[in-house]
Amino acid sequence: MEITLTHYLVLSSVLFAIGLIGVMRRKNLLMLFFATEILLNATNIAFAAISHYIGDLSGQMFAFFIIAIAASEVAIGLGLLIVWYKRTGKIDLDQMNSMRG
Amino acid sequence: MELYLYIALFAPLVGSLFSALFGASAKTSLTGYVASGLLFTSFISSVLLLNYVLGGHTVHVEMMTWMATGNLYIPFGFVVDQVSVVMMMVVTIVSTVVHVYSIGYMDHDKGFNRFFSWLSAFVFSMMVLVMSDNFAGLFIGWEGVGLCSWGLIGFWYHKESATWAANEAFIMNRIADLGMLIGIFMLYWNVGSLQYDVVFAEIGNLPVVITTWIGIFLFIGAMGKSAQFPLHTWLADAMEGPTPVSALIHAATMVTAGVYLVVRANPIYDLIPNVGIFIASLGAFVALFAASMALVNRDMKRIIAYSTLSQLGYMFVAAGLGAYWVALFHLMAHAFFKALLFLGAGNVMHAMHDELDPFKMGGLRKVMKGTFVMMTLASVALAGIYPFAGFFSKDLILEVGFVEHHYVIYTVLLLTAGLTAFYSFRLVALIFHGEERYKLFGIHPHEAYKFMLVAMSPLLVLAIIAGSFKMTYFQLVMNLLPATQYHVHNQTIFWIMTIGTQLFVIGAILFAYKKYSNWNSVPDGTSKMEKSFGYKLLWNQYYIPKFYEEVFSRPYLELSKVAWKEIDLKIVDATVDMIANAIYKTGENTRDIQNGNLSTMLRWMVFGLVVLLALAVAFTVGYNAVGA
Amino acid sequence: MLDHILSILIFFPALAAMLGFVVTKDSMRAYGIAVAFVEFVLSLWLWYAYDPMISGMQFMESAPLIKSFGISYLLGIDGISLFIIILSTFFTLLGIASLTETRHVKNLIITLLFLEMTMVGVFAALDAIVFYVFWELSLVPMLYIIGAWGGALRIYASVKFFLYTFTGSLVMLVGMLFMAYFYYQATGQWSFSILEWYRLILPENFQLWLFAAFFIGFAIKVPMFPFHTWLPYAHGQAPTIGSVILAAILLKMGTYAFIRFSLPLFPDASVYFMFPIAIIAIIMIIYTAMVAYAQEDIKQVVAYSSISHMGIIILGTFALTVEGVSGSVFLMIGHGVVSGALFLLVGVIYDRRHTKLMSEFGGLASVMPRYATIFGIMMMASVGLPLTINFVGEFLSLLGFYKQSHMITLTAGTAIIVGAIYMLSAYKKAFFGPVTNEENRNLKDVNRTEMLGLIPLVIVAIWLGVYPKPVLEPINNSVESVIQLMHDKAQSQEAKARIPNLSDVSGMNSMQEAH
Amino acid sequence: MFEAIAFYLFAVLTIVMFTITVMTQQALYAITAMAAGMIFISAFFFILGADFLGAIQIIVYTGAVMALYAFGMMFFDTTRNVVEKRTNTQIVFVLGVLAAVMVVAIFVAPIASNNIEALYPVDAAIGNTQAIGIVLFTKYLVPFELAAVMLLVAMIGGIVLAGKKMDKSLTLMAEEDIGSMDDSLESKAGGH
Repeated sequence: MEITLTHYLVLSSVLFAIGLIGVMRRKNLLMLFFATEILLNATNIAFAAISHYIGDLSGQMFAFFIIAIAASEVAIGLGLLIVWYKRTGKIDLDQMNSMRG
Repeated sequence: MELYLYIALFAPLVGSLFSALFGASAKTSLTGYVASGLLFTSFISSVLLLNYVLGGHTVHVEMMTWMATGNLYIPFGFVVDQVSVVMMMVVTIVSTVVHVYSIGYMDHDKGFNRFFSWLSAFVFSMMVLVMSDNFAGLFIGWEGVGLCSWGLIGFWYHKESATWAANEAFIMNRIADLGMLIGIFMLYWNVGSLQYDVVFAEIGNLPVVITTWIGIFLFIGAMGKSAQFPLHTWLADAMEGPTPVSALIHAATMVTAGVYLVVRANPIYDLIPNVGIFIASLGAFVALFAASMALVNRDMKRIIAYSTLSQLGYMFVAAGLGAYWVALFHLMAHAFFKALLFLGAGNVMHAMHDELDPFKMGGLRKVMKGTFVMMTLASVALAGIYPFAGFFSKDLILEVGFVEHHYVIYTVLLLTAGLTAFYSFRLVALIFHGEERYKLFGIHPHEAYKFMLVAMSPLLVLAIIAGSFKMTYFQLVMNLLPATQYHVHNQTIFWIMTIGTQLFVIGAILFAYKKYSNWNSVPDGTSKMEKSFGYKLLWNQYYIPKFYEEVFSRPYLELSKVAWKEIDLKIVDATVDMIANAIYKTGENTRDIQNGNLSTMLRWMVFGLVVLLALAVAFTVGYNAVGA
Repeated sequence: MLDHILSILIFFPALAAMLGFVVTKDSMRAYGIAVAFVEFVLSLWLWYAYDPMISGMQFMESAPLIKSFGISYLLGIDGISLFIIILSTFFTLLGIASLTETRHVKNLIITLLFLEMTMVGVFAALDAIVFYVFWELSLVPMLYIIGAWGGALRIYASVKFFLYTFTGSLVMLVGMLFMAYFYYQATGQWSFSILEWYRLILPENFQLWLFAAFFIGFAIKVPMFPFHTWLPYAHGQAPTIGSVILAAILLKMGTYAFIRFSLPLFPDASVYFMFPIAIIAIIMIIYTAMVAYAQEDIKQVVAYSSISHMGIIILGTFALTVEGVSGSVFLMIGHGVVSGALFLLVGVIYDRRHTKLMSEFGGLASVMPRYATIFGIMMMASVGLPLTINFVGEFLSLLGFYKQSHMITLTAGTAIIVGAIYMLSAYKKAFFGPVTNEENRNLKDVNRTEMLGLIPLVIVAIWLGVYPKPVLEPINNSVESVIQLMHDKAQSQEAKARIPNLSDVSGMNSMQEAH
Repeated sequence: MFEAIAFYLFAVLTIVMFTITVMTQQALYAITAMAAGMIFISAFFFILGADFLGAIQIIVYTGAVMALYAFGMMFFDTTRNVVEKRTNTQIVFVLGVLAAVMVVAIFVAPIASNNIEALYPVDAAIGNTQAIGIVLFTKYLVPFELAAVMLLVAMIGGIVLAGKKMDKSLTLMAEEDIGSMDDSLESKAGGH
């Protein structure tokens, strides 16, 4: 049987769901970053798949830029995380409520 | 002549305001004299007006406009014509006597000045009621009289029962006044004005159903003021007030205002005979009803009050059957001897240190000679024995009943005449004859002041000779009221009837004398008679006051408490607060969206995302469906 | 001077209030009385210069505010608004003169003067937006008076009062904007002046909606039955002076606005809603009278009694006959005088005993005879005894409504009975009977300042009861022009029949029952 | 035929790996599972013919990002298993699935109605990398430069934030301390 675009889309949505679950479940900030990575990759797959099936390179270009963004995001994210760790000694999500409403 | 009209009208008001100035301060007998003097001047001017009116002309004056909006024009207008001059005479004579009497009666009372201001104010509102030339002016007097009776019944305001009785009287009168008000509204919207002359000219060409309704509503007003059947309980309780008040208000003037209204509005009632029949039958019923209650009562003033109620019934019978001049004549005669009876009772009450139960007195004729003579003659007049006034006015009503072929009413009235004779002489016998039972209670009575007896003497004279005025009175009133002569045609029946009633009444008197003149024991509710159902029924006034209490006043109070506690606080107020709280609560719950907890915020974010996506999908699908 | 008298009447107290901040604390009372007195004299001069024969607006003033939307500073008075203005200046003078409040008297007087400005402003404004501005402004000083000088629950009471009336007036504002928009659609140019709105004939269903919008705003202010729950709290917690002004003047804004806005602008809707509103009025009359009967606190009795009287006023207004409407306007003034006096009287006993529970009093008549007589006179006036001011109003209102329907007038007529019941029982509990409570034994009778406040009111209550002509005539002329305007504007047949046509005076004897 | 097998194999593997990263209590398991997951995603790219993309994925993602994370993990004491307060997990699942379904529905819709035409047609003739090169440096030149700048900024930010003074955080110290810190630096010659 032939792999159609919907297979890829279903796959990417499943991965997206897993990433989302991860984001929402995690209290530890680092684990949360992992989950965001998963989210980004899920979209990448979808982009790549669509660009492949409709024969248009812009999909892949987009994926490139996403990877670039992801990389820089991780760099900054971890840096902030370290600063936060220095201050509080813990990286648990619930401590971060100084911006309370 | 206008000057005398204004003097007659405003003299009592001046007297009232003068004594009101001293209202708070201690007793100054000056107020008594000034008030009585002014009343006397009002009486003199009424006499002058009387012979002016006897000369065949009337006085009609319009002082100033009262209310004038749209097509409504109500002036302060006063008219002195035949009917009102008779009423003025009655009012001024009785009130002058009562004023002079109460100088003596109230001399130990702290509120002496206040009493006179209320009493004169009462006479003023009665004069306004009687002399006004339109229904609105009548209504002013109507309510003014109600106010003064409230003030006077509740005069000794430290007594709980007095204030309760005052409020009951005022509220019950108010219920009747509502009926009258509606009657006045109907009159205005159908006739366009409230002036007597315009109304009585115009009333003819109104549809009968409207005239009937007007007649009924006006009669409801009369019923309340003259304490007819459903609204009669306040009269008995009104005896809480000082005795001169009962004499003036609850014997001679206020209670007769209802009769005056029916007599004054005779053109209306002529057009609606069936309402007349209803009034007559109600009057007959009340006559019998009140007389029965008086038989067993053990309070001197209440017995006299019931006898007034019964005589009012007589008057309404006459008025109902169209014999307006007979009703007015009985009103006049009755006012004299009933006021005399009350004042006599006042003397006895004073002598007995405010003791009211006749069974606790006895043998007072030796000590209170004057009062004994007066009360006996007044009772004789009340019973309607030949030479006295009662015979000419009361028996005339019996004749009217007979001539108009209302034999049921005639027999009822005849029976009531007997009962009246019985209970009035039961009272006289118990108080003045028999064994001095008051000695058991260590009371040593003394006769009233000399000038009080002198003050009462004019009433005594009038009670005796009032009958003789009948012819001159008839000529006077003939040109205003329908002057139908009531004569039983064949002489034999006439003589049988009159002699029969006389014998019946005398028999009742002798029976009462025999039964009560040598009474020696003070019944304490143990005797067989007092346990009988009939006695208990009459004693509790047919359980009507209790019925009113249970059916009207207590449920009204409970309903008001429910209205306040439940409806106002719990329902109406709660809904308002509930709306406010609802807004407050939503604010409260949504507050934790910003509570800084990142994971909840993430969840809300994803929730928002999902909702938006759902909307996007829904619209696109919807859009396509619509588009397709 | 004369053609700007209304602006002077409005802004003089406000400026004086501003100046008041400078005045020292102890001479503030004299300053307040002087300002209020000058204001009262000005309003009397206004009455003197007013020509009762003309039924239209007098002393008109106009100055464009926002020209593009036709909002202009338009003032003018006629018979209906003249006497309520005089009443408000009269009561501010009386209020300040007989002020027994001791806490922050300076701020209180300034707030009162500011309140006076808003009151006079509401009744003199003829431009919808100016009217709305003063309508809202009058809430602010009242909020302070109740909130600052009030009793225990004052914050709750003042906030409830403010928010409740405020939401109502917002709905009213929406109504006004719509009305202006319809005017724009009809005539092509914007205008908020009520007089121009009078000439606009709206289709029936628009009228219904706009009437409903205005109705909610006014009903809360009156207060009508379902919206009345703020009044007992406001009166319960307000200081004496606050209750007096609230009862005497502020409640009249609602009913005045009915006559100024709802009736002439939407005649068909008024006829359409006449019976439902009459039913509400009856509920107001009888239900609040019963609630008043069940009260223990004398001030609540008077508060609920004023709702009951407002019921009669509403009934008179929606009688849509000249007698009815002029009766209701007269009753507004009557009720203002009587309920103002009653609240002053309650204040007198509150200053002595610091409690308002009737169970605490008893036998006051023997202890304070003068107080008892004045209270008695005012009670009788409140019950509507003839020759007092309330009777004229109640008589005419009920008479007016009788033409529309017999049954409703009969049930509404029970007002005089239930009114007598709760008033007399309150009077009996407080004044009659032996002196039970020891503290009542040596209470001082009414002193000079309190007398200063009460005697003028007693005189007015009896004078206007005996000779109401000087007040009733101007009211009558203005009301006739309003009713005539309504008759001409009415489109539906039923409205034509209900609203009497005054032009054919001959129509008197053809006045068969319309109903 | 092979393509299908490959697809399903890798799909299952990626899903398992990523569920482990999300569900595990152990940080180490999480990071290793994720690295493996990244590799399998690059496999997809190769299946789809985006070879250059696959390569980039391996180098950048699995290489750099994972390295950074590893480095970060060393820093935080993640040896203990991460105990987390579980709160109403089922909401999380429901929301996740719902979001996924929505996203898919959005993606599928345009393609199902196939009204999208290719902007830059990919013809098999030129190699994937070459084609990407052409497109990257013609149409997407500006975004390319921007991405470069961004990466530079990210790098500098990372350095500043996680600078040498691990114990002293630059952002917290007042201005003058920072000044004095430099001379103390020379004195102590080498923090830790």
